[in-house]
Amino acid sequence: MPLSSQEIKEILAILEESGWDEARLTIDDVVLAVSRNGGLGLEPSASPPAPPAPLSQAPSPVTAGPPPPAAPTDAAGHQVSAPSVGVFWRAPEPGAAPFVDVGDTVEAGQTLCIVEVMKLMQHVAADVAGRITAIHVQNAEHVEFGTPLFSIEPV
Amino acid sequence: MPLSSQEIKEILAILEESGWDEARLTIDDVVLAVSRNGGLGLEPSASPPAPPAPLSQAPSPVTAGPPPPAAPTDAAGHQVSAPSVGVFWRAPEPGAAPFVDVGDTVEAGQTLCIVEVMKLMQHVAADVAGRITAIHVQNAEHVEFGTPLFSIEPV
Amino acid sequence: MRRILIANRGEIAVRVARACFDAGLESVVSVSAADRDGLAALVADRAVTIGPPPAIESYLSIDRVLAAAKAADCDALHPGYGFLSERPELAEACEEEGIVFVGPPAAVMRRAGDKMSARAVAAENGIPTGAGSDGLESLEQAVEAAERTGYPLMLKASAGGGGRGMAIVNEASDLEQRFHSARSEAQQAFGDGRVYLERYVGRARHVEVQVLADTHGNVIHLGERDCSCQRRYQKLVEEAPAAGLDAALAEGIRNAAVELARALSYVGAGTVEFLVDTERGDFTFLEVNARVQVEHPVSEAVTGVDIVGEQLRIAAGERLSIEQDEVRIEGHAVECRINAEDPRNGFLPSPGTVTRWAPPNASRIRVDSHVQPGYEVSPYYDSLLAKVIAWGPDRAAALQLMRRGLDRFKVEGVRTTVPLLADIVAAPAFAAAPVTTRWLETEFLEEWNARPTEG
Amino acid sequence: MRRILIANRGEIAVRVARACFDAGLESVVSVSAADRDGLAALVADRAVTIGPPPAIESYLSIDRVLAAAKAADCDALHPGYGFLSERPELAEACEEEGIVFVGPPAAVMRRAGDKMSARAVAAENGIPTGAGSDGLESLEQAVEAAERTGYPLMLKASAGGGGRGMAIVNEASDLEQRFHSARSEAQQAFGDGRVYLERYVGRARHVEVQVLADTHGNVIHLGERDCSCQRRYQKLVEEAPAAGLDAALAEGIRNAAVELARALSYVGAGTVEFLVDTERGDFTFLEVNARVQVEHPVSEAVTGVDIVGEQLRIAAGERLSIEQDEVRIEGHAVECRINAEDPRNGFLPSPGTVTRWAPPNASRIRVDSHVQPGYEVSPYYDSLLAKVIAWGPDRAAALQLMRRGLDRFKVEGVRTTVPLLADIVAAPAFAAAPVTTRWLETEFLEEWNARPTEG
Repeated sequence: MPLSSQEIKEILAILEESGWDEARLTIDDVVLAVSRNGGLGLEPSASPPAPPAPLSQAPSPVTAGPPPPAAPTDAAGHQVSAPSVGVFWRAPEPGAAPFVDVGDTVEAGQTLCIVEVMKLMQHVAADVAGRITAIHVQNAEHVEFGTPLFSIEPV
Repeated sequence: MPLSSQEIKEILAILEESGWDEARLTIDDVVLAVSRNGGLGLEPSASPPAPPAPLSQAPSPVTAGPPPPAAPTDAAGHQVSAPSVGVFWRAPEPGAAPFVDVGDTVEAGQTLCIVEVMKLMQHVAADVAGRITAIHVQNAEHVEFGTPLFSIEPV
Repeated sequence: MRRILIANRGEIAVRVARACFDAGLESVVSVSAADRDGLAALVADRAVTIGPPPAIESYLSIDRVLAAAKAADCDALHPGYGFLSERPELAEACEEEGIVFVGPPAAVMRRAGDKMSARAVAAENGIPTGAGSDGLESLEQAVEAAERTGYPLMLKASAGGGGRGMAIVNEASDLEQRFHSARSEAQQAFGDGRVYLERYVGRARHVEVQVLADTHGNVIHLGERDCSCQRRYQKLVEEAPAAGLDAALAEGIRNAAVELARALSYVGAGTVEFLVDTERGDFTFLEVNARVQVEHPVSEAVTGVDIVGEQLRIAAGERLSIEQDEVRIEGHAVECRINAEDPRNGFLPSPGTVTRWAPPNASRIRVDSHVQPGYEVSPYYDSLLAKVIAWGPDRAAALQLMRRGLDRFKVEGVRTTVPLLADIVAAPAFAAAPVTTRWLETEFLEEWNARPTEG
Repeated sequence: MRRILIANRGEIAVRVARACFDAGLESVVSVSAADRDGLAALVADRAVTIGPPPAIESYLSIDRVLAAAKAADCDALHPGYGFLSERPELAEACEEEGIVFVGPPAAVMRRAGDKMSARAVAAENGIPTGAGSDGLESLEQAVEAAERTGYPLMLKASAGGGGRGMAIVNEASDLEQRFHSARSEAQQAFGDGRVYLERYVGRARHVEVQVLADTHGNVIHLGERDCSCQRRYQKLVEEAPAAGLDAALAEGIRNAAVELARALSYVGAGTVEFLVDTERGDFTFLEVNARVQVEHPVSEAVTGVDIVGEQLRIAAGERLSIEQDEVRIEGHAVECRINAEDPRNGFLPSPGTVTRWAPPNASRIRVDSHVQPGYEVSPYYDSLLAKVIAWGPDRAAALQLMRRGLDRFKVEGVRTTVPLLADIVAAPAFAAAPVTTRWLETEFLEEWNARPTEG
C-alpha cells in the first residue's frame, strides 16, 4: 500500500484547487479518479475493446488543420498527435533544419512538423505554448491518425 | 485490507466537502466510488448483457434448502425466489389449506411453499420475518431457478 | 499480389478479409478512429487508422487510403462497395502508385459508370435501353424528348444513383418544374447536373445480372438477381434467381449483360441492372455497377462461386476459376439487409450500443456481419448491421427458412429492420408472386404500418 | 419429435441448437444462472434456468434437467457430452417420463459404458482387447495377472475415464503401491473401486472410430480419428483420418468398431476407441463412448455427414440418411481445442472476462463456440472456449491452414491455449509423422516450455 489516507487527502486537496475537470492518478495498485461537471470518459471504456491509442478529449485545438489532432494530457505532458495517416517530416524540406527540437520552446500555432499524405503537405502546429519534451517518431516514418508525435510541457 | 473503516470515513468526508461530482478510489481489492447529481456511469458496466432477472445479492439465507433462494430486496419488499426449476405448490397436499396467504405474518424459517422437482418436494422457507405482501406465482405453475415467489415486508 | 489494402469498413471489409485469407493473401484494413477496434480490424492482419470518424476525412479520402496502402506496403487495394469503390480517380491513383486496383481499370469504370455512355454502348449493341433520351441540355430538349417518349416518364441523373436526381413525371404540365429540380438535385448530389429521361414503367421488376470478366477475355454471368423489394430505391430483400421470369426473357437478360460487358471491355466483377416490364414482358438496360455489390452472396449461394475470390484472381491476372458452361444455378437464395433503423418510425437510424447479438445459427443460413456484442452503431456511416442469406432447394423453402431464422435473430440495444423483414418474407403476396418495385412502399408498408405493434 | 431439451452448456449446446434448427425442431436449453445470458440461451428457442451455477445443482441434476423438459413441454432430450450424457439413469428417467432420449437406451449404455463388460463383448467377437485382466479383486489377483501380462503394464479404473484411477507400473516392485492407490482413486472418483490391468504400450496412438447406428439395424462408420496429441489424457488436437495408418490396419479398426456396435445392439452416435501399437502395427480395443464427442466435427469435415443431425434422425426413429458405401472420406481435417488455460503456467485455468474475441474467418475453417466479447469464463465449468476445425485437401494443407488461422485468432481478457496449439501444428515432428500419445508431454512440451516467451 503505497499511500496513506493522509496522503490521499492531501492529493485530493491539491487536485481540487487545480483547474482540472477530471483527474486520474495511478500509483501501483492504487487508482484515484475524480471528475466534475459530468463524468467524461474517466473510467475505462465501458465497452470491451479499449482504444489502443489516446483519443481526443482536449479542448478543440484552434491551430490545427482540418482534422483535429488528438491531444490528450498525460503523464508525459500535453501531446500533439498525427492528424492523418501519412509520413512524418521534421523539416520543411530534405536537408533543412528541423522545425523544432527537444528542449525548444514553442508558441501556440507554431509549426512542429509536416505529415505528408500522398504529396499533400499538412503542417501540424502546436495547440499550446510550451517546451518540447519529447519527439515520439523518427523523421520519414509512417504515422497513423492519432499517433503521438510531440510531448509539450505547457508554460 | 489496506484502509481502516476510520480512514474510509475520513476520505468520504473529505470527498463530500469537496467540489467533485464523481470520485473513484481503488486500493487493491477495495473500490470506493461516489457520485452526486445522478449516477454518471462511474462504475464500468461489467459486461454487455444485463441479467434479465435479479440474482442473489442478499445475505446468505440461513433457512433455505441446499440451493440458496435468490432474495433481493426491491421496491416490492424482500423477495423469496425459487431455489430450483420445478412446480410451485402453495399447500402441503392437494385440497389442503395453503401454507401462507397475502397478509399473513411469517417467522424466519417458516415454510412458505413447496417447489417440486420430479417428485422431490423442496420446502421453501422465509429467510426473514415479516408480512407476506404478494404471491407472484399461481399454484401448480412451473417456476425456474430465481423466479420470484413471495414478497415479504420485513418487520 | 501479396498484401491487400481493404479500403472499406463494416461487413464488406470483413468479407474481403476472409477472401484474402482464403486466397493466402495478407490483408490490411484502413479504418477511421471509430472503427479501430471493430471486427474488420481484428480479422484483418493489420489495421491502419487513417483519420477521424467522418468519412470525408477517412473512407472517402483517396489520399489517405493510398497513404495507408503505402505505409503498410500493400501491393493491391480492394475498395469494397460504396465509398470510393466507383471513383475512377482511385483506380488511376493506384495505377500511378503501382498498386493493383481490385476492380475495372479507370477508363472502363468511366465508360461503364456513366449512365449515358453505358446506355449508348448498350444501344449500339442492340440491347434495349427503353424509349429514352440523350443528356438533356435544356427544357426545350426535354419537352421534345418527352413528346417522343410519351407519359408517364422518368427523369434520372446521368451521374447518379440511389434515387437522387430522379423524378416521375406524370403529365406534360409537370415537366418544367420536375426538370429543373432534378437538375439541381443532380448537381448538388453528384457535381454533375446532366439528366436524361426514359419511359416510366409502373409495374416493374429490378433484375440484375452478376458478371465476371478476367483479363484474358473470359466473360461469364452467374445468373440474375431480383431486387424489386425496395423502399426509396434502397434494396431490402434480394433473391437469386429471379422467380417466375419467363425462361427466354431470363436468357435474353443474361446474354445482354455478358454482351454489354464484352462491349465495354469490362474487367472484374460487375452487375448489369435491368428493368423488367412485367406487363409487356420485356426488359430495358438501366446501368452498370462496376464493383462487388451488397447482394452478391445470393449469387454465391446458388452457384457456389466465390465472387470476391474471383475478384482477387482477376486482379492477380489469373483466369476465372470457372467457365460459363460449368455454372449451375441450384436452388434459391434470399438475402435480407439488417439495418439499425426503426421501421416503425420512418426508418429513422437507430444509433447506440448493440448489447445482445445472436444472429441465426443454421447450416443453410449465412450471416455476413461486422457486429459483435458491444458494437457501437455510429452515426457517421450507413446503418447496415448484417446480411442474412438463406438457401433452400426452392423459393418457398428459402423464404420459410429466412422467416424462421429472422424470428430467432436476437438483437438488443438498437432498433433494427429484423421484424419488418420477417413480416415481408412471410407475406402471402411476397411468397405468391414476384413483386414489383413499388409493392413494398405502396402496398405492403401501408398495411404493415397499420398493424398493431407488439412490444 | 417436436421440441428438444438441450441438457448441456457451452459450445455443444450451441451446436445442438443449430442441429435442431436445421431439422425444423424447436430447442430449449436448460441453463444454470451463470449461463442465463449465454449464447446457447440466445440461439435456442427458449432457456429454462434450472439452478445456481454449481453443476451439481444444475447441469448434473437429473431431476432438474427433467423438470425443465417438463416445464417447457419437451418431447426429447439431448444430453451433449460430459455432464449427464453417459448416465444410464438419465436415459431411464427419460423413458419413464415419455421423453425421447437422444442417445442409446439405458441398457445399451450400461453394457457399452462399463469398460470391462465392453471388453468382454469385444473379446467374444474376436476383437483384440490386449493382454489384460478381468476386474481385480485383490492384490494376489493383480500379481498373478501382472505375471501373465508382463511389464510394463497399466492399471485402469473399470468405471473410469479422464485418467483418474490410471497408473503405469514399470516393474513388479511397484505393483502393490500402485494397485492400492489406483483402487482408492477409482473409488473416490467414480464410487467404484474396480480396476483391471493391461499391457502398457509405450509408443501408442489413440485412434477412434465414429459409428452411427439407427433403430432399423443399420450400423455405419465415418472412418477414424487420431487423438494422440494429449496432455494428461486430455485431447488437444484431433484429426481425421488417422494419418499414415496402414490401409489394412485402418480397415481392421473400422470393421472392428462396426462389429462391436452390432454386438452391443448399439443405437445412436458413438465412438469406439482403440490403442494402436505403432511398433507392432496392431490395435487393441479400449472403450466405447456412448455419446457425441468433442471432436466429432473432424469426421463431419471429411465425410460431409452431420453427426448431430443423424443423432436426431435416429432418436426420431428414422433411418440413417446415408449408407456405408456412400461414405467418402475426402481430404483431411484437424481440430484444436481452445481452452481458457495458461499453457505457460501449468495449464492453470484462466477465468475472467473475454474482452476481445475474433476467431479466424475463413471458408475452410469452422469455429464451434459459445463465446462472444463480454463472455465470462466461469470457474464452475470446464475451460473449453472454442473448437477450431480446419479442412484441407491433405494433412499438410490442413495443418498449414490451422496454423494461419490460429495466428490470426485474437482473444483478450483471458489466457488461452491458442499460442501453444499454433506451435504444435507447426512443429516439424508433428507435421512429419503421426505422433504417439506421449509425444506432447514428454517431447514437445519440455522443449516448448524452455522457449523464450513473447509478450
